Amino acid sequence: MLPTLVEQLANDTAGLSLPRSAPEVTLVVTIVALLLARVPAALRRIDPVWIALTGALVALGCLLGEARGGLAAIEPVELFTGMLRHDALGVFSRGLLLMFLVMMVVLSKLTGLASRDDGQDFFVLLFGATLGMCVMCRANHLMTVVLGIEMASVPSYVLVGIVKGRRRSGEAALKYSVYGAAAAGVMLYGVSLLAGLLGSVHLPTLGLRLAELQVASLAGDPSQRGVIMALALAGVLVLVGMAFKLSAAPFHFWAPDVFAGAPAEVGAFLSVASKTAALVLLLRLVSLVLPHGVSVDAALPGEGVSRLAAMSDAGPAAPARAFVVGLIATAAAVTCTLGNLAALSQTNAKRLLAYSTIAHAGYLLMPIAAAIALAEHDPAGASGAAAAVMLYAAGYLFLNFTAFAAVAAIRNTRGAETIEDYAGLIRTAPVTAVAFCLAMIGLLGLPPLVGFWGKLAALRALVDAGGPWMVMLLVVAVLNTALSLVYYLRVVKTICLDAPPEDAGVERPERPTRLLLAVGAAPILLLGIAPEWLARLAGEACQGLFG
Amino acid sequence: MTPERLLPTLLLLAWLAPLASFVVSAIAGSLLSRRHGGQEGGAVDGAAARTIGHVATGAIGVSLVASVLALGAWIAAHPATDGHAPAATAYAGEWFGVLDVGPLHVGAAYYIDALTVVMAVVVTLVATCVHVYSFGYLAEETAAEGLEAVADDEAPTYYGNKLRRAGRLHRFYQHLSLFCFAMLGVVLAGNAVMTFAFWELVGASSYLLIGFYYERPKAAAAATKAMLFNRVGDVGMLVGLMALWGLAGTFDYERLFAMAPTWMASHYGLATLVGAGLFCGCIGKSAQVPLQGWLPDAMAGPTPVSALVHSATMVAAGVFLVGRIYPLLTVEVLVGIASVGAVTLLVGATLASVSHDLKRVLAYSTVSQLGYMMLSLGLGGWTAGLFHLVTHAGFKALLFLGAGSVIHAVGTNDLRAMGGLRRAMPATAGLMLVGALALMGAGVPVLGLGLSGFFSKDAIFEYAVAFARTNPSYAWLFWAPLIGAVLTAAYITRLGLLTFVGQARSEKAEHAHESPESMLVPMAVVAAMAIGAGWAVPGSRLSVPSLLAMSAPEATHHARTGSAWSGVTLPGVESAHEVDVRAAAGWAAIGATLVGVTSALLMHRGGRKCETPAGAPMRQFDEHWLPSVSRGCDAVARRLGAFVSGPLDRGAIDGGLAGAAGLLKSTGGGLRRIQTGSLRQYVFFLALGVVLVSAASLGVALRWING
Amino acid sequence: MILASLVTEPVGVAHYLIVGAVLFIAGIVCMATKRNLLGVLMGVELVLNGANVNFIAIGSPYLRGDAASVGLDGQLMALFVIVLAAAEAAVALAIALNFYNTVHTIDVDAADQLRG
Amino acid sequence: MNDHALTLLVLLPAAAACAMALVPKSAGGAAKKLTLATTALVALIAWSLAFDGRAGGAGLSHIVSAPWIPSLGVQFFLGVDGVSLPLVILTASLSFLAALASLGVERHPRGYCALLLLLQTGMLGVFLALDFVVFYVFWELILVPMYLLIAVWGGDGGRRAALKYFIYTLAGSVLMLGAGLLLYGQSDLTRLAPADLAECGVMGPDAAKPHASGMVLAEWLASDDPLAERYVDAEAAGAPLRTFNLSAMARLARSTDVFTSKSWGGHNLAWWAFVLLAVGLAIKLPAVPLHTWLPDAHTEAPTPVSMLLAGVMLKLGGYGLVRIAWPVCPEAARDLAFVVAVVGVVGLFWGALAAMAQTDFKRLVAYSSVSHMGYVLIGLAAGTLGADAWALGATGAVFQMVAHGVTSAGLFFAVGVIYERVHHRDLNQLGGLMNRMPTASGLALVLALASLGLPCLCGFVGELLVLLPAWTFNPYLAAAAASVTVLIAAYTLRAVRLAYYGPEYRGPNGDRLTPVTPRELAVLIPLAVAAVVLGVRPGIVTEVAEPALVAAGQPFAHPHPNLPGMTPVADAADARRTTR
Repeated sequence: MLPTLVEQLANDTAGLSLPRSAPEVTLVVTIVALLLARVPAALRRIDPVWIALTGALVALGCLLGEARGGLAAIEPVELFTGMLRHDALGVFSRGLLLMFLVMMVVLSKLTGLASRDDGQDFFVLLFGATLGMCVMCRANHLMTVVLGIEMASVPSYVLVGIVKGRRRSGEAALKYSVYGAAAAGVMLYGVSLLAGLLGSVHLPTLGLRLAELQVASLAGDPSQRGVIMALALAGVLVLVGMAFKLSAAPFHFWAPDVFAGAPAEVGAFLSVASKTAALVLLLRLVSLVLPHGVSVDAALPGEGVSRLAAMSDAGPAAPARAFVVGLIATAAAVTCTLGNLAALSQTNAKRLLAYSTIAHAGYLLMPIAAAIALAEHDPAGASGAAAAVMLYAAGYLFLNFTAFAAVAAIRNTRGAETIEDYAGLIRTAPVTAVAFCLAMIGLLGLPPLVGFWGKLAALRALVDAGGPWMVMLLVVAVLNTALSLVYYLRVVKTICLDAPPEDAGVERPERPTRLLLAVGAAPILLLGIAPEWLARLAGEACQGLFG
Repeated sequence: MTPERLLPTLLLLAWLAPLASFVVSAIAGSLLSRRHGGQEGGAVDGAAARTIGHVATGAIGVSLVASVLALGAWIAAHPATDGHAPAATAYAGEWFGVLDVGPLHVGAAYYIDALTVVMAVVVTLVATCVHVYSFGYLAEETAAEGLEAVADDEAPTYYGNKLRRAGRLHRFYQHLSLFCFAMLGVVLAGNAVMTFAFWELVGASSYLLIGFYYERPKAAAAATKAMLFNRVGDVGMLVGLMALWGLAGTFDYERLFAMAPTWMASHYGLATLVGAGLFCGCIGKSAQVPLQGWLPDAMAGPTPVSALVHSATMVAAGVFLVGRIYPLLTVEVLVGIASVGAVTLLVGATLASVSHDLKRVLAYSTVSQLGYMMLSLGLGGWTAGLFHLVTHAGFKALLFLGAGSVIHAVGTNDLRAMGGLRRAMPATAGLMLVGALALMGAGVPVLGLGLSGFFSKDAIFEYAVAFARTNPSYAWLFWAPLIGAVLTAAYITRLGLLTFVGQARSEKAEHAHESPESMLVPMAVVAAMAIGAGWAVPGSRLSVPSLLAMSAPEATHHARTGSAWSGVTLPGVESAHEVDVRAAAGWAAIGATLVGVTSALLMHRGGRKCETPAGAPMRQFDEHWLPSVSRGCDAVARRLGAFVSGPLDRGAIDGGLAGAAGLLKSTGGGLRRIQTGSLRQYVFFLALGVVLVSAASLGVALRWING
Repeated sequence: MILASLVTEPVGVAHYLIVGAVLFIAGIVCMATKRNLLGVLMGVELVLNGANVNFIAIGSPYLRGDAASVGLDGQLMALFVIVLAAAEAAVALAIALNFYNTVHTIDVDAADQLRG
Repeated sequence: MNDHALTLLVLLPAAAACAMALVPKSAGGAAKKLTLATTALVALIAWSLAFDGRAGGAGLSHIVSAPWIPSLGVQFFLGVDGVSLPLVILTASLSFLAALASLGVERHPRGYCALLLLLQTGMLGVFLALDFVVFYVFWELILVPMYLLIAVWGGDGGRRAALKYFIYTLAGSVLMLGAGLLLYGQSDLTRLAPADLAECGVMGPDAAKPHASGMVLAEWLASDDPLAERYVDAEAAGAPLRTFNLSAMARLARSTDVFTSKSWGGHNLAWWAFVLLAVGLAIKLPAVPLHTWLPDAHTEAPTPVSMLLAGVMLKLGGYGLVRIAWPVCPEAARDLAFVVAVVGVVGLFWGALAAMAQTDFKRLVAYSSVSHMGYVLIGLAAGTLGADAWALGATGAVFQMVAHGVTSAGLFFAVGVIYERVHHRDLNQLGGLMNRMPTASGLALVLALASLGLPCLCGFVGELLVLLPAWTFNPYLAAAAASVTVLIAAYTLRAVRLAYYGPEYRGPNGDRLTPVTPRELAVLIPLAVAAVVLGVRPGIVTEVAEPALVAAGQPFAHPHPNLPGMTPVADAADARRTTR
């Protein structure tokens, strides 16, 4: 029986799973190559950035190969006997991650973070974290969920402290590692409870078990009551892990200190890559674990179920769904408001961007809450809400990358990171200043830039979902946009209007850095004017997510 | 050409000629103004300015001819009967549409009846005389060239030197043409909106004319004051218009007069409001009691302006409008008009008899005479009131032109610096005497001989007597004009004495010289009008009153009683023309005049004593108390504005929002303090967060299970 | 009342879960209270081991019968968690060492420069 | 097919703004000339719209309908009708005059011109957009350029004023976004009749032409339009098909109860959307409690920017009310009409009184703008009474916006002429300018009298049209509104007396009172002529705007149930019918 099992596993791995994981394999190969490159003396002269760059580009190429026939044509299939799930969303999110990896490699080389001698360590960690995030994007099994998160987090702890000798980076790494370990521990415990209660570790089956469980509990027998209580606790604990990765409200304490301590490039990586991966993972958990379709009584008769009653109809997971929506909606509102309020009085640029990241985590959670609310009886709407998340995340990638890259560039030229030090930047370093201003105004969400379309899609999802939670979120989002204007505009004002310090000669970053900043900033404007292809791509990615 | 087509075309020509001259002079003025030494002083050389003047005079001449032809055509179409002919037909129509929105249709329309034609002739005649007269009066405007042409001693300069400025005769004629166009617009207007439009345009052009010497602060202030007083009146008129629209849904006079009896019956209150509102406009424009403060100050403008605008035409527009909208006015409104008129004529007359400024006396005399016209219209004497308007235009213009030539000669307005000018200026003195006599209403009652003032004042007194007879409780409306007549005679005699009789009281007065030919001829023409306006054309019964009677509204033909509230009955035409009433009115009028003259002679003892008894307190009331009221209103508005823009805008609104922003910033700061940086606290918060969230979830699960 | 029955009944899943819970809570409290950096890391280990106990308990066929049990997956998860804990401990200790080299103390409260 | 006049109109300035980057840094003059050429071309296109017969009137014309972001349901849908045509022409002309007026700008001319062109794109876009998101995008496009123009090129307090402007306007637009999304959330294209669908441009440009070739719904559904596919499966699934299309929303509000069926917190959704829209747009109008940004923005803004800010940008708020708030939430407009009217009257008094107390000439004209915009609110509020009241009130409001655009731009330029020479605007130190600069002062006097509301000039017509229905709406408010004209006259004439009359100029640097340059005349004369022409021949605007407004105002056609007001006397009423 064993040989057939081994032979079956070999076919599955070789024939089905590996071809669809080409990018991950490439990343592994690159990591190994990077590690081995230092051993023979002859190879020591090669700058590790070229190895890293080729590895990243090849990985991106493999991925684009996967998405040859367009995202809609990808059939969802479970890889590695149910460990990973290969579908359009997986391809799209990994595409974003790998593209971001390429940009990170180039950025860290140009800003000198990854110099010739210790660049190797930096890239290994970078690729390791990205590998972990790719796994998170396609997790379909509780074990891959946990593994993915850990593989993404642990290298990040070290990345935060990559700059040797500075007490602040050491302290940041320490805080991040301890807080991350604690959060991972809590999540792990939650996962164990969840698996125990529902008797499975495979996400789809978890969903079915949960649906059956709901049916029995509706009969109201007391024995199941304890199970329901434990289930609620387990669900919450799992969501704690997610909240940590997303830096959502109660679990955001690590973010400001880590971003302030870590170098700006790592800040970019944390705020964009790990957030995108966490969002995709949350979407997967939500779409698989909280099933739909299997409803006890047939769809409610009557033309167009009134939206306001969506929350209370008797779908199988309705009570769980209602609870999760409420939880995520509150977390979103608190995160968003807290992030914006705290950012008002910031002076350090990185810390300001940290709170801005927390605020945008709040905005990103809102359409997820809408998606869950919609999943019950409007799967297409729910997919639309998920598409909104992905569109917002894609736009956010360019915005934050440009912002952090600019902070890094200015750190290298003016050696300072407080906002006052950016005075009159537009006269001494015009390209950097314009890129930074575009990022700031894009993060604020003004229309001609990509930030607006993400926010519009998110608010549209809220309005589609309807219901008291959603209208509350709409009001919170609208007010927070107005609130966030103050600190984004203060940065733009300092850069454009204040007079540059006397001694500041023309300290422009060198040409390649300026080119990178331009490449980072251009999509903000171009996607702002013609966001259609990105929006369609995001739509196709989330097409079948909610069935 | 039938009258229906001839009259409108003629009057259209008369109306547009001044507009053409205004446009030409406006463009020519700016093009011809050359730069002198890099400074753009707007100096037009004398010859060009005079040509512009001639163009303007020509234009108004064309209007005069056209108006006279129109009058002739009207008379041909309506042979004069015995004065009580049924109301002649009025030609109404529209030249071109202007505004057409929803139910509202406003166009440049005309409503031509006898009143319109007579007014057109009067306006254009007086305007022509003033145009000619101004050449002489404003001669020094074109005396020299360049920016230093004219010296203006009344404009205070920083270093006290005499202000020198470029001559601007062309601008004077430009504004004068605009005024004539606007005035004819009011006279010809066929719907209420057009009346209102040209009503304000007349106000604006009087603003420009009063402010001709804008370097003088007094003139600038007077111009602004005049416009604001008119605007206050126009607000009432606007409310009247809005109520009219709410009530009738149309502004066309012809249709309004047809519908008036119906909605007067059904909506009496609203109809009264309409009438009262429109009369407010007349109060503002014709300087009736509450709003008369602006007219004396308007004397700051050049004297020809005072002669034309502030005596004969513009101020008479109020009376004309009351005459035009007479059918719309309820009895209560008419009584109101009469009482306002009565009070005004008393106030005007008393203030006129104390002032030391020559033009100010004439200004208050105008206020008083306008009071008479309003009183007459209010009492139902439609023809009498408007007849007095015509005659007043004549002799008041004459008096003003005379005053102009006196000031031109003596150089000051102050009566105390004049005296004994009859020797130096015999012609002016003679003409002024004619004007004074006409104003007094001198004439023999029984024989029907007398100057124009006598006939029109006599007609007014007939209605006063008839009204007093039918409404004994309103008898004061008879005594007021009587006392007014005494005062009128008194102040005009005082004026004559102080100016022309007695010894010259200043050296300038000694060697004053007679005005040039160009000023005396127009005065003569106007004097002829002042004398002959009252008489009928020999051989036929055609006279101004008979002409006006043709289009007197039927409401005036027979007695009319108002609502129970006032219980007033207005006398009809026949009751005013009974023999005994006419006799009583005649003797009363001439008696009052004689008493007035003798008292003035006694008081001023042949021109030696300028001061009138109890004059100082009255002057104090006039020159200080009344202006302080309007200055007070302005100050209150400015202080209220300062309160609004200061404490309210900056304090309340901005302060409030800044407070809110500060609150947000402080909460933000608070959140920063939570971020203490200690690792153990973070993990503690993590644990706390886990506990809180799970407790919440258990609670929800429990409630759901039991729920 | 639940505890009483626990003592008397034969050892079942609940008992293991309780042990797991105790370990978990002990770990969290240890992390929150310990001022010594290594103490904090030990707390992390406790939390992870708590989860391990759970995984083993839910995976054994004897405790809960074949249908409900997670089967071998439980033990698989436990194995991976052990590996994972080891990796995390290594990295955390390396970071702690690095922190010690710059600050010469492993008192957690020394790491409070980043705040606000 | 799409008639691309409008796309050209909107995108030409933006293209020129981008081209500004190519202009070398030293060639400031070239930048200004390029701006002048572009604005001239745009003005030409705008005026050509007026002269070809199709534009104006009830139906939409020159439709541009292209799927911009179908996956978000956003359609790049531009069109012009009677309401927007006068405002588009006003914007294009004023932008050209502003470009002419900014030939004197010295600091960073390239940046200045680029921002000015972006401003024009934003303004034109707002007036032409018929899709809510496109409307919102162009609305927000104005924010940053305006902020930088006031902050960088403005006076010394420019930064604070610009920030205040940015916060006020963004808060307003954010409320508007909320309202738009609430309406979007309830809209449902499937419930519109095919004829309505064609008319509101959902089926593409050809169908929307007034006498379209009878394009049948089926024919559109068969076409490859992505919206058509989503229409088919929405209808099949019975689910609502959401839309941002403004004219579709207006028709939905008129024919179905989509917006009013759901109620929330005691009022139906249309009511909430109306409140949000009204507050958001009232900030821009500006209505009184939310107006304090205007005086500061104006005192700091450079002259050409002030001209555009007062001449056009205040009209965005008013246009938004007429295009979105009133047609889409008619019942709410009717319920809140009294509140709107009261705000209007309070605004009238507030602005006028504040202007009475100002010593800074420009701040005085700014407060006068606050006052004049009160008439727009009164007109719209009174318009909800009935068909006749709407025709008068709405046309009056639109005309007042155009007229105020002309007079306020002119007055601001006149103040700019003085400021450029003597570099101060304190009325107490001005005086005697009539002698030193007679032509400029004369034109300024004409514009001042026009803004005063003198008949035969453009200010009066708007007032008259607004006040007539206001009387039947509420006599006391109407009387109050009429009485403000005295205050308006008072402060305007006071300013004229202090600035232009008086013996001589005694203020600082009096020697620099050079004669008016031809360039300045080229700005003042057209505005003065426009003031006179609009006053004498108001039909130019009313004949174009009225049919479109009557079409948009159909929900107000039936008489007002609970506001009897002063219905005219029966026989007079039918007499009135005969007068037309």
